[in-house]
Amino acid sequence: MTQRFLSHADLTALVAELVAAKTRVIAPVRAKDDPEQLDYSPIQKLEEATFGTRLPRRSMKEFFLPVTEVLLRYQQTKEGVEIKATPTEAPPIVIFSATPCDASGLDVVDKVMSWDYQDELWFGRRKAATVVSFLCTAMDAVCFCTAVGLGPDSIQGSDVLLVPVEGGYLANVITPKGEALLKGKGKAEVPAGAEASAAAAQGEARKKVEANLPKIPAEFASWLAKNFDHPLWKTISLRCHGCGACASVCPTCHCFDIVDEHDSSTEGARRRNWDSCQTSKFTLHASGHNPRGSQNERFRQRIQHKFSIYPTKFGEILCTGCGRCARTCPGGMDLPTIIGELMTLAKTQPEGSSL
Amino acid sequence: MKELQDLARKLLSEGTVKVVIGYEEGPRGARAAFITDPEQADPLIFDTRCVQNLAAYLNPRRKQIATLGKPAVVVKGCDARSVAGLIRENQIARDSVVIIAMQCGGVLENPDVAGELTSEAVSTRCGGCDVCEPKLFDHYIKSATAKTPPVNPKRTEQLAALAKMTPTERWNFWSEEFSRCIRCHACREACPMCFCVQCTAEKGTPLWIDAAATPRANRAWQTMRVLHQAGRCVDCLECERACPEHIPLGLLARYVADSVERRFEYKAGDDPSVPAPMGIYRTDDDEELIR
Amino acid sequence: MNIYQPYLMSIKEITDETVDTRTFRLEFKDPEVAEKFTFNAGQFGEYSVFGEGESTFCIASPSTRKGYIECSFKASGKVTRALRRLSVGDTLGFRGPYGNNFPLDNVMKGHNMLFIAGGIGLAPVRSVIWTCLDQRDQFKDVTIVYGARSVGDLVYKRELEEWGKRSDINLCLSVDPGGETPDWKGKIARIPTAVEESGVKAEDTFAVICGPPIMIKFTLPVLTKLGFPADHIYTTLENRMKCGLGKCGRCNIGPTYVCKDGPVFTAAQIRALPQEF
Amino acid sequence: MSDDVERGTSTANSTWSPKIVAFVCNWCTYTGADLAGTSRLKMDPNVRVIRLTCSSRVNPLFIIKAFERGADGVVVSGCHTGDCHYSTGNYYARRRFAILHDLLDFMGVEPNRLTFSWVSASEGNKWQELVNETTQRVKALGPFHEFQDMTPQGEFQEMAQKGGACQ
Repeated sequence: MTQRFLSHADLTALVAELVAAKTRVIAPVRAKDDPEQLDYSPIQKLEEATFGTRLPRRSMKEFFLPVTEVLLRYQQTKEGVEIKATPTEAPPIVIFSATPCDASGLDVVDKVMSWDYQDELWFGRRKAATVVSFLCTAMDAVCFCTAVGLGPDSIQGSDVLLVPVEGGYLANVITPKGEALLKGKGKAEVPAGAEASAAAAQGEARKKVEANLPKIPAEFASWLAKNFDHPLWKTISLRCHGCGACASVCPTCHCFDIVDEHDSSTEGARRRNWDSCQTSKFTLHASGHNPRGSQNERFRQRIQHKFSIYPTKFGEILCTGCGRCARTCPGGMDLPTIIGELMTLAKTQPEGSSL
Repeated sequence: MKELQDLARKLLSEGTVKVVIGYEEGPRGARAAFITDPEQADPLIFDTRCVQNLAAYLNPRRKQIATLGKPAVVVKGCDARSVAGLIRENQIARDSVVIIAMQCGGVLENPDVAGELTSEAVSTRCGGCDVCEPKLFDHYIKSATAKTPPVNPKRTEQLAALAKMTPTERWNFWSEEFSRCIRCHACREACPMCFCVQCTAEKGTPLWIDAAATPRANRAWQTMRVLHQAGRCVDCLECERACPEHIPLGLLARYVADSVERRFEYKAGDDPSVPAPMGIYRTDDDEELIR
Repeated sequence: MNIYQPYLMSIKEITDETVDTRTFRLEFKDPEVAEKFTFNAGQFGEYSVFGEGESTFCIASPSTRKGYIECSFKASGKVTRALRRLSVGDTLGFRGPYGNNFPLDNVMKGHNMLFIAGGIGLAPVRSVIWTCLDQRDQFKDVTIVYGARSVGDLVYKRELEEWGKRSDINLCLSVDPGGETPDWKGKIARIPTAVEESGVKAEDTFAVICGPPIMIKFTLPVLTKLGFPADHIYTTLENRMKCGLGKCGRCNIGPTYVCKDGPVFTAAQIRALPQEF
Repeated sequence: MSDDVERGTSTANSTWSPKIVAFVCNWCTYTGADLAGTSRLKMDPNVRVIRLTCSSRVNPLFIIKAFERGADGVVVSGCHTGDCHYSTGNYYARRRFAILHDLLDFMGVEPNRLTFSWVSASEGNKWQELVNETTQRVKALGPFHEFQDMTPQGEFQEMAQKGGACQ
């Protein structure tokens, strides 16, 4: 990992250069319907972007796993059916990630998308994208990235991490893609004291988040698996609507549905759409049987998949602690509080429930 | 809120109800509470942050709550109308729920930010409220401080602005709003009156509304959802509050409710015995539209 | 390569097994794929009718026979009803083969085999039976216990007769009480009883069982009583699947992704799973 | 809101002619339309008739799907109130049409694109009038491209040219 110094002007010039080269540049932009909120949107100039105030409403995953995406188009002809699959090459794109927790979501989901079968639609876009993250200064009481082993300065999933210092940014260049992006930009030697002030800013940001939730112990995953039938699951999600809004704003929720639709009587498309295990139809069998018939089982699946199944299978917690699910939940389900309660319960009942 | 807590303790210890669905202090503002043990009735609160329409938990699709047994539900006057709606459409029996209605002086638009009920902070649904003193209840808890809530003009202004637009401008306004819709159906899941077991939007044969979040499907979805709320929506704005994309669904709901009130002199009210307007007719309904 | 792109296949032959169950014999439109395509008994695929969607069921033909695959389905959902409307020569899509398979070659070879199936559950077992019969000398005794609710519900009737005539197979056919027809010569009993009365020995025998969950629930105790160890009983799990590749997060039971870690499991593995299926 | 603002931008060029879908009730309007046909009344050929059991069988989703699939105008017609074969079907339909009209208008659908009428079995000429008058009105409004732009046309060919198939 090498370091460079980028002044604000260097960054503005970089964006201008990228836009001139027809590379799409995405950054957090104030939303038209509510200027308080931010959305990841294309920008032409750096000034249109806003950094460091808060997290955008939706995570960056939609640039890699779109809300809806055509997998193939079909056309019925006299001889039979012709299909055209969606190409997996993607145009180059540079994404300014508001915080490391968004960028690290990509790296977490990479694990399942490369499990034996390479999801080339996902990886086509990942290869074409360069992710530039900023040190997070927008944490609030709901953030818990340090609890899942990340942090306001974590580099997972980012190609460059910019830490604000006096007069500009200390750019930590992490991957070859980051190097290619910043080649010849700003200055290679870092001004005196910049590193120290960066480290101080990182430490201070980390301390603020650590207060929200202690680090999740490694054995939490196996405790959850052992307590699959614990009575707590019957009462933990009574106020949950089962609406799935949490899964839609989550940087690591990657479940999808594959559905065909018609554009005319002979033509149509097979689409991949966002889906969520919180919806009642997610596991409904054609026979009418539903292994997860009520919201208790569905919310248990959300916790088990994120904090037990995914860590067991892929070695990563399927959560970056960004807190969006808690902020957006209309029913007041607060994931950090719930995980906190479960962790204390795990301490008091290490052996799990005697049902 | 001592009176509410005492009532909850009494109802639970007598065994009249098995669970009291009320509000409690959550990590961020008020949230729903499910009290089953008389000793734990203390967390029950009621203040201007108690925005959520708890009647949504009486929706028969919520199996995990139905298993708890007979509920008592804490409602404001407007929420009580959702309970009346569920009773009116035979989803719950009147005697299967104990209604604890609170006198209400208006609630906040954004419950996460506690504060004084100014005309900017008050919820748009409280303007012109006629049920500060609820009409449908088994127990009524007065409040010394409740007075008629100020009017938040935001929605009336938006409706007026839309009325002045040409059809194409309105089309573009809604296309822009629906472009953010991701079809998570949170608006449906949060609504007390959306109790269909198999929603048309999830029917595959025939595929009326595509499952994808395309402009065509989003528009068909919202059109159908709002039409199905004609004469049933009590304007509690849970759909707008649940939407992770902050789409102003309340405008659609309010416009249709006004249209139903104007054409059929009906407002989704507190009396479950008054039938819903779209399920009845009058031979002298106006025929202004019919050529 | 876009892993969600199916192969195009055309329907060569349609056989009606029962009133609502049909078997397709499919051949790849692209000869190159027909040449390269291989699979193992027990694997499944995603069969798609373009414009309707995809549906998950097993490959019912034996893996020893090349150039075609067969599948059997009951018209119950949107896609299966659309499949029902197709006729010979029509085109449909197939993605696969997915999932693991019955360990015929490495574990079961050289042992006795007991095949138990109920109703359309015979489809996945049939693939294993024929693969086993195509190399019959590699296996000792072969017992097949197959039953259905009524005579009309028995599938692959031609093959049942063929198996019945063979001396190296012990075939026990049965229908549930009340499902028999006047000229029915087979047994009249539910599968658990039929298995008990078939006189099969547990010693040095592997069991393959597929059918409705209720049948499996009552047959497993019978097998245990007969002395079958839990890791000698194999079954396939039917769960809702969509991608078949372990990505869409739909088919997991606890940490096990049925489409990747299954669908073939031993009874021991199933007992270790959280009871959420 | 529902004052019919005449749209200035009428693209009534000569070649384009509107596609109109008519949902008609089987007992009265369909028979009335049949009467107009057998009486050789001159009508524009733009209206495609879909016969349903009653005007109250018209689900708003039928109308939306018609617009999505390329209709520039939709007519819904049934028996006059009081004549309904099912006695009350058109009373319910009347209420439903009123709310549907208001909502579609609020969501930006030009009110003139949606026409409701009662045509009895004996009113062949009223059906003729309805067809011709609706065709002219929709022709004045021009193609309903808002809905049609939402459905990709010829996307399959476009993917073919771009070498979409990547084996």
